[in-house]
Amino acid sequence: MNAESPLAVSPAPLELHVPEPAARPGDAPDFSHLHIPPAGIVPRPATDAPESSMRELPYQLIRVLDGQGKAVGPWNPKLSAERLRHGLRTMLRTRAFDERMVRLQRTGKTSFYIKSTGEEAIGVAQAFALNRDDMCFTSYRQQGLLFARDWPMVDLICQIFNNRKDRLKGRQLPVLYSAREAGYYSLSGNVGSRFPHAVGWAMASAYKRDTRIASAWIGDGTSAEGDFHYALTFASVYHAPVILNVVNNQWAISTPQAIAGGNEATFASRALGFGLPGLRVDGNDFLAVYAATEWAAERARRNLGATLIELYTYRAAAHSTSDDPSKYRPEGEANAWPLGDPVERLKQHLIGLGEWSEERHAAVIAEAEEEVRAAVKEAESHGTLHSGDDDLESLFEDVFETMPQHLRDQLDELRSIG
Amino acid sequence: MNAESPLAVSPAPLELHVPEPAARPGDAPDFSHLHIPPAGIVPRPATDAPESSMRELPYQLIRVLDGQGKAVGPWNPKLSAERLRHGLRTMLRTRAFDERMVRLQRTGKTSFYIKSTGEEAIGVAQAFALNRDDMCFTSYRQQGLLFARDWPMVDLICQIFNNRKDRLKGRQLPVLYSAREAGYYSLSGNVGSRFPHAVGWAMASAYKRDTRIASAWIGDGTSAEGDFHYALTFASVYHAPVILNVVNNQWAISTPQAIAGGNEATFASRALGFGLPGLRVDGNDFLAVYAATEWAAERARRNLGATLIELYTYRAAAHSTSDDPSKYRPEGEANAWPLGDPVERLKQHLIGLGEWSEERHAAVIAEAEEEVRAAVKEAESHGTLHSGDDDLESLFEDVFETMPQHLRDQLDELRSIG
Amino acid sequence: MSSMNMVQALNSAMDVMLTRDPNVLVFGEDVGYFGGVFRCTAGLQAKHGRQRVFDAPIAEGGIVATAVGMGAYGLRPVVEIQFADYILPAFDQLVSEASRLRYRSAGEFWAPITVRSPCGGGIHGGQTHSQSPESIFTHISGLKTVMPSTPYDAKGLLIAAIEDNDPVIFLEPKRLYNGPFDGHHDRPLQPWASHPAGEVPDDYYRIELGKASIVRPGKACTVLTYGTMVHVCLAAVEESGIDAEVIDLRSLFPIDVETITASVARTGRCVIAHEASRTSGFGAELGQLVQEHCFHSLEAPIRRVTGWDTPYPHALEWKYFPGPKRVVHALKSVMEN
Amino acid sequence: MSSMNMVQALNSAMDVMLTRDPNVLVFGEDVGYFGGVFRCTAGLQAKHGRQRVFDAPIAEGGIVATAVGMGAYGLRPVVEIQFADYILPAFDQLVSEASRLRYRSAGEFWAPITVRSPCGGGIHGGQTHSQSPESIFTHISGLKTVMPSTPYDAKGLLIAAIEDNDPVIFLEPKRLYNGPFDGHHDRPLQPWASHPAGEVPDDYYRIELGKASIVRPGKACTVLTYGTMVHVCLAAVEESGIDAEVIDLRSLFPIDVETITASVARTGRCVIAHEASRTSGFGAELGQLVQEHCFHSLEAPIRRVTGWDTPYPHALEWKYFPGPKRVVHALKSVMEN
Ligand SMILES: Cc1ncc(C[n+]2csc(CCOP(=O)(O)OP(=O)(O)O)c2C)c(N)n1
Ligand SMILES: Cc1ncc(C[n+]2csc(CCOP(=O)(O)OP(=O)(O)O)c2C)c(N)n1
Ligand SMILES: [Mg+2]
Ligand SMILES: [Mg+2]
Repeated sequence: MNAESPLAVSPAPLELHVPEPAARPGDAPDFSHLHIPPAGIVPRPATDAPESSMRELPYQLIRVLDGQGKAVGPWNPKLSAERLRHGLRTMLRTRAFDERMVRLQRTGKTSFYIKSTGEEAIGVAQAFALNRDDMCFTSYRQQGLLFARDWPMVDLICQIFNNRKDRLKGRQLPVLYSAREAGYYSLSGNVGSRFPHAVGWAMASAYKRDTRIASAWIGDGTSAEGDFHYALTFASVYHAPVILNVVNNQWAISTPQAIAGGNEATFASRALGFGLPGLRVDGNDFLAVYAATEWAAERARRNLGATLIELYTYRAAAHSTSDDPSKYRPEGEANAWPLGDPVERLKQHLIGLGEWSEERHAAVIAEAEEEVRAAVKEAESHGTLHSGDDDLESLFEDVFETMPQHLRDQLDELRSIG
Repeated sequence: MNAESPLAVSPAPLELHVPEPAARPGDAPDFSHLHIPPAGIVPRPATDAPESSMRELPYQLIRVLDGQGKAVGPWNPKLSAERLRHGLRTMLRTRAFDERMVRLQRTGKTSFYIKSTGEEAIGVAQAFALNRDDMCFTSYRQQGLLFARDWPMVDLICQIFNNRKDRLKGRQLPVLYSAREAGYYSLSGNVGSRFPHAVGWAMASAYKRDTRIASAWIGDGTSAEGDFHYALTFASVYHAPVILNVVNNQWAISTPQAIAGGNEATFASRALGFGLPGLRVDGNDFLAVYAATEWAAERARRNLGATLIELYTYRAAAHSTSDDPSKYRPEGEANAWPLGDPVERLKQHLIGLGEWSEERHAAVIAEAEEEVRAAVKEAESHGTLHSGDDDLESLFEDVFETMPQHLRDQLDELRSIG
Repeated sequence: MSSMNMVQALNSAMDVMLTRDPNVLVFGEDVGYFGGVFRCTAGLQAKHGRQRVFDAPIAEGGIVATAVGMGAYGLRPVVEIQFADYILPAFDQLVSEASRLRYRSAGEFWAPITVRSPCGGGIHGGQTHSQSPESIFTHISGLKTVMPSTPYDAKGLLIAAIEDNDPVIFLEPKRLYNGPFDGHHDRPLQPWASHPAGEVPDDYYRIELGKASIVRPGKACTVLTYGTMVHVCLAAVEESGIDAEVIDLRSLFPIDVETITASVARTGRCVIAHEASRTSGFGAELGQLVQEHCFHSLEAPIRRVTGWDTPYPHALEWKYFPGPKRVVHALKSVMEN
Repeated sequence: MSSMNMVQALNSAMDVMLTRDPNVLVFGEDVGYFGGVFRCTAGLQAKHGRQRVFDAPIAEGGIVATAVGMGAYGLRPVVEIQFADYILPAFDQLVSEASRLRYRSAGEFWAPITVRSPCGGGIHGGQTHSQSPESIFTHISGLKTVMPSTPYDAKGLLIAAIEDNDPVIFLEPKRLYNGPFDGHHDRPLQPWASHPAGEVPDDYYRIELGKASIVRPGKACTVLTYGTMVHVCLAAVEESGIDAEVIDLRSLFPIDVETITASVARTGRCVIAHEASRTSGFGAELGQLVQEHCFHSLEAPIRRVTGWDTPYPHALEWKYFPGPKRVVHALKSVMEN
């Protein structure tokens, strides 16, 4: 057909490209390919700036805290010292909770847990930038949000223990919380499938002329699901008041972000094809995360539509307690992460401001550990995993609003046969 | 939570945005909002240029034929007059075929047909820019490709008639062709679901160190399906040698392209989030379509990966013979389309070159009509719809490679009971 | 009361609910300005406004997903999937989300959504405009599945589905949109106007989900069926001269076990008819259910009359469709034993 | 011959096929460098190279879709879906594409793909790591569905599935990966090393799809089962003291009707056991099939022992799981009649 086309003449054979991360076990951690720009250099457009004026943002990296822990540049949200201390305290509480839960899992008190280590700024700072009644459609790694919203630790531990006081009646794997009162939407084991629910919820809020907005989180790996595409499409078409966050923590279990396309483009740039602003943010910088979220929330609340935020971070812990990252990534990769640790960075900032000290820090950690310990104790008083007390009826409730006859029959079967 | 955030103070209520097209029945057609840049102004990068240097392309419109029908600018593929005439003839054959099939449908000789009127440059010019053994994963509106590859009209009509010579054994709705020898992949009624097959096929070609590439087509409306996202993701990650085309013909049945996000961004810009080049092309400009496809094919064949092409055009006919567009769009919209008609524009170009005339044009139309007439006649000699000859066995064949026992039993049941 | 075909009855149900409940909204592909490819939503956007009845992107998974999110907010979305064949891209959202939300959140969130979709063949639609996927939904705990066979039932059941606080798959046998098709495709179309169930109240009424309807009482055997096949079976019963009881299930889940078992206990014989493919079709569940409950009353094997275990072919549509001949044959065969 | 658990047997099947056939390739989430979350592909990338065994994006629909495209090209992709619960986003690709491609193109294109996925509960995985979706696949014309219950069968069936020119859903009961679990979760784990079917040839062999295996001959009644429940039923039969014949179907589709009906014709009684939910589970089809073929031999109603019609709960996993007690009860009840 294309006799005139130059390449019709014996081209070289094709070859299948399969990307790999820069380092694997046995190698030294290698982040030399990452380009980390200095803090403070990315301009902050007005929230009603036209999308066409913001197309560079997805390729930049919004950073506020510089190497010395100073807050610089137009994205500095200028939070009060009181708010900053509250943020730091909340991250520390989150971290203390995570640490303790993993230890409980090791002792068999629960079957499963997922830590957010290294990503605490995300759940916490984003919760700070939202209103408490904005609905959050999280993945399993934004537990900081619940602590920021002062949700009782005991309640979470009861879910993790699947005990008598578990509001989810033992039905869910640990950490797949639901807390409507905290604006925390029901989680499921399937990744990604709640991401477009946030858009529907936000559309409903707009439909009802409400003022509440929605926010949703998805992992770098999970962005490959169709649900991600649905969410962006519907958010774009109907100008849904929603914040769509991609938490790029470099890994999806053992799979590097390259397998989700991360070597080819930033995840923030997925926004461009939908005419949405795409912000790429240093996810370990509490101030930057807060500022970007506040900006996106303002857009949403002013009925200017959705924003996609890529939170650039690193999953410092194992994927879950079922995972062993030494099998697939080099030792010490978390420590080599060029954007540091969110807790350390905010601490440094506050100390630089003269608003914090090593002593206060140590005291808050001790306090947080004590808080968790007390919560565990209280939760344990309501039972731990497999501690009996089987409420057989609850197995059949809530499948439907009212229990249909065939489920009553099956409950009878279970009761009489076992 | 955000006591410091300005918008916590009584924001105005949200409102749900539902986009509408500029004109509806009763209105005058209105394309005044479209920005149509002049031909020849878009630069043509080298096929191995870095993606980061090509990020303006999705927002431009590659056009070669100017208002006077002259070929201008760096995208001019400089085709020989012979090739251009062949292209024009093939578009005219496609159009003659479409016209005749719709008339046959009206007389009840077939139940269904789909025209490509106004979009003929796409199937035809793109086939010209590909090798004959490149595999094409089309939608139902690129029949021009089959004529460009000299696939026998009789064969297509036998499928449309579901007659004795229908190679698809009457199993498929008319126009859902399959023609492996023509590099034309099996169609299905589901929209979009073959789009990622093209990527898998291209990955296989690369895996086998073959030199063949794949090309896939999807409609503006269908780009909202998850399959579109899968295709872009896998093509991006594995550098698949594939061309991914979005045919933006402004409508999806009665639904304007705005409902697929077309008012928010160009479909070509979907490429950006995957680090792929995105070309936006005047789909009614044979030369521009050829040039863009040739460029993308060269990239794919040089193992440089995939390209997304948005073909900007207008669906001049009804969606299908089951559709009545006067119910949802203004009369005369096709004629008002600012990019004209692909046949007229190539004709004007050839006449300008002194390589064509009104007389030759009329003669080729007459020839094409005669060719179709003869093909219909021959196809009719093999039967038309509902002309009996039921091959009951064929109903049960090809469900599996070999017919399992339960299907033999069901065949017996059908034979004995009816 | 008005004479309505099934399309008009469905339209009326949505109209009534849009009027009564500001939390009801309707969206789907082509349902807005145009009113749907089968015209079921014609006029609703003009009457209720663009925010309440609108077009959706061609993304069935996205349609169901956003509906679930709206449901969680407190709305009652009614979505249309253009053909039941195209529900499948939304299958994960229906199974993993809509049907599981209430259980996993212990009642904190739920998805009171209605998913309407035309199903079944007999309109020369070929493989992908003819399928009847109901059986796979009945396997999913947390979903309800409904299929009406008349305009009267369609409106009453759709209103009940919209008001239901659980997700409902509402399948509309498209071959019945315009008339009560009895399977004789070579005879002239019967309009609904000449059928008593084509008389439909203009206002609100509901038919409880989970109640079957005995559309023809009889003593000799029981025919369990739904959708288009209700009319095919009625015709076949007349042709066979066998005094069969024909039960229109209307709701596959919840299923009206009492009506079914009471009938088979009386007749001792049972034929099950559906248009969907046989293997693991809903007839399998019905057969096993009847067998479990009525084993000692059964005088003959339960017979299934179904579509074949093949895709729905285009040209040989009527060889695939389980028409009256096959039903008559099954009736005779259960009577012989 | 080596002693292998089921994971090793599956690994060996893929290793053998990667070695024999350059058109075989393996991909899926985490299957490359890491070797899969259940380690089924451990070592295969290191041995066969990154182009032949690699990680895929988290997009089950995309995994199956690209596999279909590769199949159309002429490859034999073997893909892993990390948990059977996550097959659903790929359901449309399996139903509308993989299973229909050959038929609609009249044999021009086909999809010789194998979709492996761990299914079933008993590992404390909660609602979305425990489901058994087999029944919905058996309703789809054009798909084959297989579920092994031993390492020996797993390897032979997987090789047959990979060589098959039709799409095969290959479900692996994950609770059996490490040992033949009999349902007594409070007793110590049995390793495969102590089970005869844990002895597995190192080289190529195949077990034809569509052949059931009588794992315990008996005269009093027939037990139809597959996957984990094979071992549960065997244990229950011993406990009950009833001389039941236990049939491991191995392949749900194609189904070995002869072996099933010959057995029930002999025993006159039948229990069906599966872990999936009851309503419209594969037990429905099995029950109706037996009833159609063996009506006159049946001396008691066919009983189903299944998971409940609820999601798979986390804490009450063992109240959901259809353990030996329930099987014994069903055996006794069919013997009473
Ligand atoms: C639909 C679905 N597919 C696959 C899985 C298995 N799975 C659980 S978590 C996970 C990785 C997710 O990675 P990412 O999205 O990057 O989030 P992260 O864990 O890094 O926060 C996978 C594959 C799942 N739970 N659901
Ligand atoms: C999965 C699926 N959903 C819906 C449909 C119904 N349908 C057929 S064509 C069409 C419109 C497609 O529009 P577009 O993608 O713009 O292509 P065009 O017809 O304009 O070429 C729709 C909604 C379908 N065939 N398949
Ligand atoms: Mg990740
Ligand atoms: Mg279109």
